Amino acid sequence: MPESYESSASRDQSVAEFDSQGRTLGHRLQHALHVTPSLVPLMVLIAAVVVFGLLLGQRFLSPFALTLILQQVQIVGIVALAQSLVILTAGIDLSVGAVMVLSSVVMGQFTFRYGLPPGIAVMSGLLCGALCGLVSGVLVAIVKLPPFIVTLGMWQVVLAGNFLYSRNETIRSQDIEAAAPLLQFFGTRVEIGGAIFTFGVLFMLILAVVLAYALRFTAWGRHVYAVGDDPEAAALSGVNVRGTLISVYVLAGTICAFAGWTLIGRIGSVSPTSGQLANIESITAVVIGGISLFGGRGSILGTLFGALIVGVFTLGLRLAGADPQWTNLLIGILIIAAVAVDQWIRRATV
Amino acid sequence: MPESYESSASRDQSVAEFDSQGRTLGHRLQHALHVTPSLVPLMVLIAAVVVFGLLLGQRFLSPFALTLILQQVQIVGIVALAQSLVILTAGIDLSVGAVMVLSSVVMGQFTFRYGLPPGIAVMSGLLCGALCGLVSGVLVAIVKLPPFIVTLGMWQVVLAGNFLYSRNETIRSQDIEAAAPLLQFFGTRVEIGGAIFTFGVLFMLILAVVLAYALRFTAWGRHVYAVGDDPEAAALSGVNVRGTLISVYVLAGTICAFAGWTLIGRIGSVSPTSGQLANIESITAVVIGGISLFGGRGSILGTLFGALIVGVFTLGLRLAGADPQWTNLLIGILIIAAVAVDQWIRRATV
Amino acid sequence: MTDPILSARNLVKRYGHVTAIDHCDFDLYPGEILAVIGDNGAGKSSLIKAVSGAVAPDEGEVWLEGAKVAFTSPNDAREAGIETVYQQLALSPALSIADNMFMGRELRKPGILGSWFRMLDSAAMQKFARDKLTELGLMTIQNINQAVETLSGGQRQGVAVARAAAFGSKVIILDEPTAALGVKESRRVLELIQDVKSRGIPIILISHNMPHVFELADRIHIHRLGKRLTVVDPKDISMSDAVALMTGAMTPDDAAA
Amino acid sequence: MTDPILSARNLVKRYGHVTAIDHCDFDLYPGEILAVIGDNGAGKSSLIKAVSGAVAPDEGEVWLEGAKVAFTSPNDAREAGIETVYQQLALSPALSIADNMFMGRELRKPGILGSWFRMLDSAAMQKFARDKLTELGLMTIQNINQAVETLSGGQRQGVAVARAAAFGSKVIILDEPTAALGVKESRRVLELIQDVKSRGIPIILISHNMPHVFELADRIHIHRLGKRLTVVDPKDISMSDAVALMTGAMTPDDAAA
Amino acid sequence: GSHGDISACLITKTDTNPFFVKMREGATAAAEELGVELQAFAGQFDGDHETQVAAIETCIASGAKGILLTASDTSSITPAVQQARDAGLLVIALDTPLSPADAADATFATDNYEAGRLIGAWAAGQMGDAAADAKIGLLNINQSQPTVGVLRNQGFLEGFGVDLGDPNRWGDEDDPRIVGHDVSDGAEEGGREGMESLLALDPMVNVVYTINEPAAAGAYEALRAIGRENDVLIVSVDGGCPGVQNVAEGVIGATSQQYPLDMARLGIEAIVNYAKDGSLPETSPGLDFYNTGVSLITDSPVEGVESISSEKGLELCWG
Ligand SMILES: Nc1ncnc2c1ncn2[C@@H]1O[C@H](COP(=O)(O)OP(=O)(O)OP(=O)(O)O)[C@@H](O)[C@H]1O
Ligand SMILES: Nc1ncnc2c1ncn2[C@@H]1O[C@H](COP(=O)(O)OP(=O)(O)OP(=O)(O)O)[C@@H](O)[C@H]1O
Ligand SMILES: O[C@@H]1[C@@H](O)[C@H](O)OC[C@H]1O
Ligand SMILES: [Mg+2]
Ligand SMILES: [Mg+2]
Repeated sequence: MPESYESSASRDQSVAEFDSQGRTLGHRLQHALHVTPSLVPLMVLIAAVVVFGLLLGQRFLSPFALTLILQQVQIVGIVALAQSLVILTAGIDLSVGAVMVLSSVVMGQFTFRYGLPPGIAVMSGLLCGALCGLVSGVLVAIVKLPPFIVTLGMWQVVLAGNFLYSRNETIRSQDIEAAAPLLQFFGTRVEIGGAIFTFGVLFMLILAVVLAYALRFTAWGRHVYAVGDDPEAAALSGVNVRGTLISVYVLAGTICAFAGWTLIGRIGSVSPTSGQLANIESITAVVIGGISLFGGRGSILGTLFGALIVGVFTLGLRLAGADPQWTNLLIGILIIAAVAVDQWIRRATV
Repeated sequence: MPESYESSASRDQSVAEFDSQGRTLGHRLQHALHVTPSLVPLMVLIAAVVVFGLLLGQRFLSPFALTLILQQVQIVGIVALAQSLVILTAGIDLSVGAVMVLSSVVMGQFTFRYGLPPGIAVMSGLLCGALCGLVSGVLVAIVKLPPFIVTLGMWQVVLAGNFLYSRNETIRSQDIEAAAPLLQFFGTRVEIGGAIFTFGVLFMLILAVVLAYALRFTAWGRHVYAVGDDPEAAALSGVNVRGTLISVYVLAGTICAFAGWTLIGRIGSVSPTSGQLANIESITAVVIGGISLFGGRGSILGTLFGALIVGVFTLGLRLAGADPQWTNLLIGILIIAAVAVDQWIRRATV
Repeated sequence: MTDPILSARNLVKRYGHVTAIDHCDFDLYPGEILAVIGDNGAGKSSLIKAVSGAVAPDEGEVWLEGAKVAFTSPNDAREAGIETVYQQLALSPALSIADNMFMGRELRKPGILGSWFRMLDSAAMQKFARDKLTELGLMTIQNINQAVETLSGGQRQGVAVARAAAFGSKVIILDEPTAALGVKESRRVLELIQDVKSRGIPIILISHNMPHVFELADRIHIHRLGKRLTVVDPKDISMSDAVALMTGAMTPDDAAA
Repeated sequence: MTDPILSARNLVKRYGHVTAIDHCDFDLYPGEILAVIGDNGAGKSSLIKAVSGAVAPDEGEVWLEGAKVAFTSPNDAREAGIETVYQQLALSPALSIADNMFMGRELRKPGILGSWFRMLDSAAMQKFARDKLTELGLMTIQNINQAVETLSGGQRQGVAVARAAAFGSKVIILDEPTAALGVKESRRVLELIQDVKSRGIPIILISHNMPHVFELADRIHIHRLGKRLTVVDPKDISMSDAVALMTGAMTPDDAAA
Repeated sequence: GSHGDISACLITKTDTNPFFVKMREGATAAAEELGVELQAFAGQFDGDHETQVAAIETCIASGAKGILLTASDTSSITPAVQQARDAGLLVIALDTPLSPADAADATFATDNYEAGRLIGAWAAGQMGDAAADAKIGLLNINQSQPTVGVLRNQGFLEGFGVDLGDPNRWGDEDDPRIVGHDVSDGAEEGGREGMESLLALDPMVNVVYTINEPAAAGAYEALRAIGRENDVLIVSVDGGCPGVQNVAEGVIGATSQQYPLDMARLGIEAIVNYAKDGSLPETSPGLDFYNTGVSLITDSPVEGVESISSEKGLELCWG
């Protein structure tokens, strides 16, 4: 035994531990938030609703106004869910808005230009979204290009494709209503005790829950986190990194296509100029919702809260009579503050 | 000596080497490009000029058309130089366009609203740009927030501030010409052998050379690369990382303010609605120019070529009668192709 | 001698200009501890990556239990019973110990919850993980749902080794499992290796620590410039000569002479 | 005994809940090689980071040559003559060897080129770098303008150690300089350490390799749970006892007894 | 008198275009005078339809009595407008008619086709015989061809005497005098770049139609850069004070003046009347909207085209 001195290391089997310093309230809060990251946006959301409620009273707290926020948030909310998936893998998708619009244009044009049955047209639109996602996914996962660039390029390409293909023509709401009401499916309203929900809003809520489930309780979800956390480690420990990445981009593309379908329901018509702000608004929702841009950390429910926070601020400030530019200014500050809080929570070592 | 066996390791002092495989032409090209990364965009630029020259003949190759490209590119070019600095530190600046416009508005309003001498107003505008940069820099370097978020927030805040402060008022070119021609300084034209240059174009070219010098031949430049490459390593090996980062953001802000001044020279008037696409266009130029979004790699001259490539394509396709959407589509593809080539070059191990 | 359980012939792997594996052969026999030693950059890690599916070799063949295999991912190799602890640990820092142990082979709930809703059986995975860590007497980890990033370097190494020991049914590969470890932590890993061997599972151990290698190995594969230079028996050769061989100060002919 | 050249009293550093340095004392005497040993996570790296300005301690004082110092960055410490090779090397991969050696203390051209245009004197820096590498007999690096990322692990370690040896005028600190190195490469670094010592410069060496520690050290600082447990003379203590002390299997009183 | 409990909304395409800035000022002034509480909304960019839909919903939620709307997407907005009307709000389209126009309760607008026709006819008259081989460049808003843009462009071409092709699209004309169509985003920057492209197509362009005065100012800079600012005729639409000033200084040859302040004031008054007694505003005789009027402003009048001087225009202008 050339290394006999080492054996003395085995004598003591107890686990060495540092003194743990007395925990302050701040520390305990930090810990709670660290463990449940979507708590912060949820708290901000509740606080915002309470403050605007006190400020504006019935005008803001009416079922109509509150469900209005949901309706105004639905498109960005759905797109932001897609964005969250991509960001969880440490990517970013700048093409979400373009994919959404192109998909809605495909649904419209396939119905009206080629006279296909609306069902087929909708399927084609969803397929179109999935295909766009596939292209991005392959470029990211197989060719290994940075997602920022891939989707920057895709954004330009898809948007230009959208304008060229649609010839910039809007399909009028009245025509859709008459010939293909299926396209406006997500605009269908249901009243539940004074509150008005659209199918689009319900879709957003259900989608958020389904994705939260899939991310938390299925192997695929664990793999998404692992890939975002450290792709090389994930690959070596047996995750199919390429497959996971591609599945995420395809799913995100498909969700964007659903957002496109919802968009028709919301604005009535098919308009190729819509959705120009969807990129930035979806990223804003994700960031305010507390998902890390570096991937692998955060909860998709946070995104939903993030989108709602923006919605509450926008409506609340408008009802309070603020200039829209003040809303933008505030949202800008909110973005920075959200991440500053996030960093503070991250610093908790346990 | 408990480790006598180790001494046998010292017997042989020769350097072990693997067989080097015969180098193919592809390998040698890859190596050349690896060593001089701005060669790729330069080659693409020359190829684009040649192709459009053959296609369009005199219409494209005239001194008018060629210098027109420089003039159309100057604003984006200057902003992209600022963007390059930030990206070299592994950051990104989404607020460049907003900072540029706010600075130009400050120059205009300080002259016309408060009646300050134009010189002072210009200084104030430059200071405004530097200050915006300082805020971003401090948030990135000291509070340690991700640059993407900081500048996303700053973008919103600065743009909203711009609209609020300017009250959306445009200051007319003729009024500026009469009362404060200094604001239009960069619009001044010089003829050099048939070709027409503006001071703005010359400024862009000189700035590119000065920055290339500073990055390559001064300690500051080496530190910028080191910080972008690996900030922790840089800090431990004695670089003042915070100072370097802040200096980069302040300098970038100042350059954006210069771009704002140049903007007045170009469009004659001071208009708070300008520059909305400067973000994305500057990032596009940087990426096509071959600077890595991960920081620490690339040459700032590449950015200049990147901006010129976009300019050549835009004017060339326009003259060839293509729908402008085809230009966008092509630029999207170009972005992805540029990075794919970049990755291929990176793979060269020496 | 019996047939090798895992072997490779004529493997080649190039990275750009560098030939990391240069027509290399390799053999592991049932039940043995095979040490692989060599200079930094000799290509040891590349070799085991090629054998375990983490990289695809440019040329050459790999055989497992007499059958030719062509793994295209670490998962293929793991399904065939080869578990590897890579030099850079391959754990996902933000995920829990249990998540990490089952990464890529998660257990699903029985019934339609599992088959239809694809729901993970967290309870079962946590129990298994805790059992394995205890069974291996490895260490007292307080919370199996702790994120790996909150563990010390030694504890992380322990989780990685435990994962390999728990699932490796045919071959376990350890690439410098003690490099960053303290004396005590290293000792634990060495004990674990002997424990695994006593269960009859062959082990490949890459290490720069000659005393450890000579203490544990049944045979030593000396790797140099991307190739297997020779294989020696630690009982027949001195540490000095082994080092001289791997650094090129001596050739196998000298050693044989 | 003379006065310590570098010492610390009552240092404390906390990371969130973890107390990495817990009221720790530390002394380095002129001309000696002081080894610091301890378990993984004992706080050795944190200690030398606090002493070399890489992190600011929460409490406590550091003294250099009898004067109190408060470094706020590694550069401060370097200007005071303390050079450190950190555990995670601190080289910029994309930059050249010469760039890396002079990072943070670049030389400028003489005359207005340097003072006005702040132009670097690349030729002088390259010559100096090459001289230092040669003088230290370290290795045959072919091209001083090669990017560090194209070097092998051992070569990188060499560059980092050479940088420290070249510029460290008062104290040189090495944090596990041989952890990832092969036998040959480790040997070279040990030789270099003795070379530096022979120039009269004191060295702090952190290592898990007991034989190396006992071979080189004049005194051994045993670190445990964030504190200096005791300081021993390698000639008075066995490796086993040193290990027992650092792992807590033995207390300094036992050892003294 | 005060109508303290009446609130109204103004929704414009953007809040950055000077035209809408003035429209908002006019509405604010009228609202203050009549004691109406005004909320102003705007899209983030020209064509931002979704923000306008959200704005209409917000107005309903806030209990407003009426909405003044400058729609970005004139047909898509109609379901949202219907929702507002169903909720009992008066919806008045300002500046831009909805399609169909009767989707709104009323429209107060410039006759944009007429505005275009006036500057076209003026330009042709100004050039005289040279109009037969004019080189025409057209600077529109953007590629999506919103109705205002099409109406003005086609009006201009008709006034100038060019065969229109499909009057609902620009760009399909085959008159050889047309050098090209480009876009300006209705702003200085785009105006300059678009003009430069037109000049690259043919440096001898001598008539330039612009969608609005900021675009005209940008085009002028491009011409000035190559020293041709004095031999090109620029015509435009808007009649904002900076634009009229430009007419006085010869930068723009002629512009069709609109009256956004009137539109806004009339709109607010209509909402007050509606709130008081439910009365709806009338339309101009022979039109399906209330024409707020348009006047051609130029300092070199052309026979057969009615115009007022820039001096007069400055009294009526809105910037
Ligand atoms: N992904 C890669 N890309 C490029 N070169 C690589 C890559 N992986 C390994 N190499 C190169 O291949 C050679 C062999 O590396 P490898 O990691 O297999 O050596 P090793 O024997 O494991 O060394 P060590 O003892 O330092 O771990 C080295 O020159 C290394 O730089
Ligand atoms: N930046 C940091 N953030 C949080 N915790 C840290 C940080 N750096 C060190 N620690 C913690 O402080 C403790 C001491 O770490 P340190 O790196 O000083 O140990 P060490 O003795 O050098 O160990 P090793 O031998 O493994 O290098 C560990 O528990 C470690 O996790
Ligand atoms: O009529 C408006 C026009 O004057 C403005 O300049 O741009 C938008 C138009 O709707
Ligand atoms: Mg290795
Ligand atoms: Mg350490």
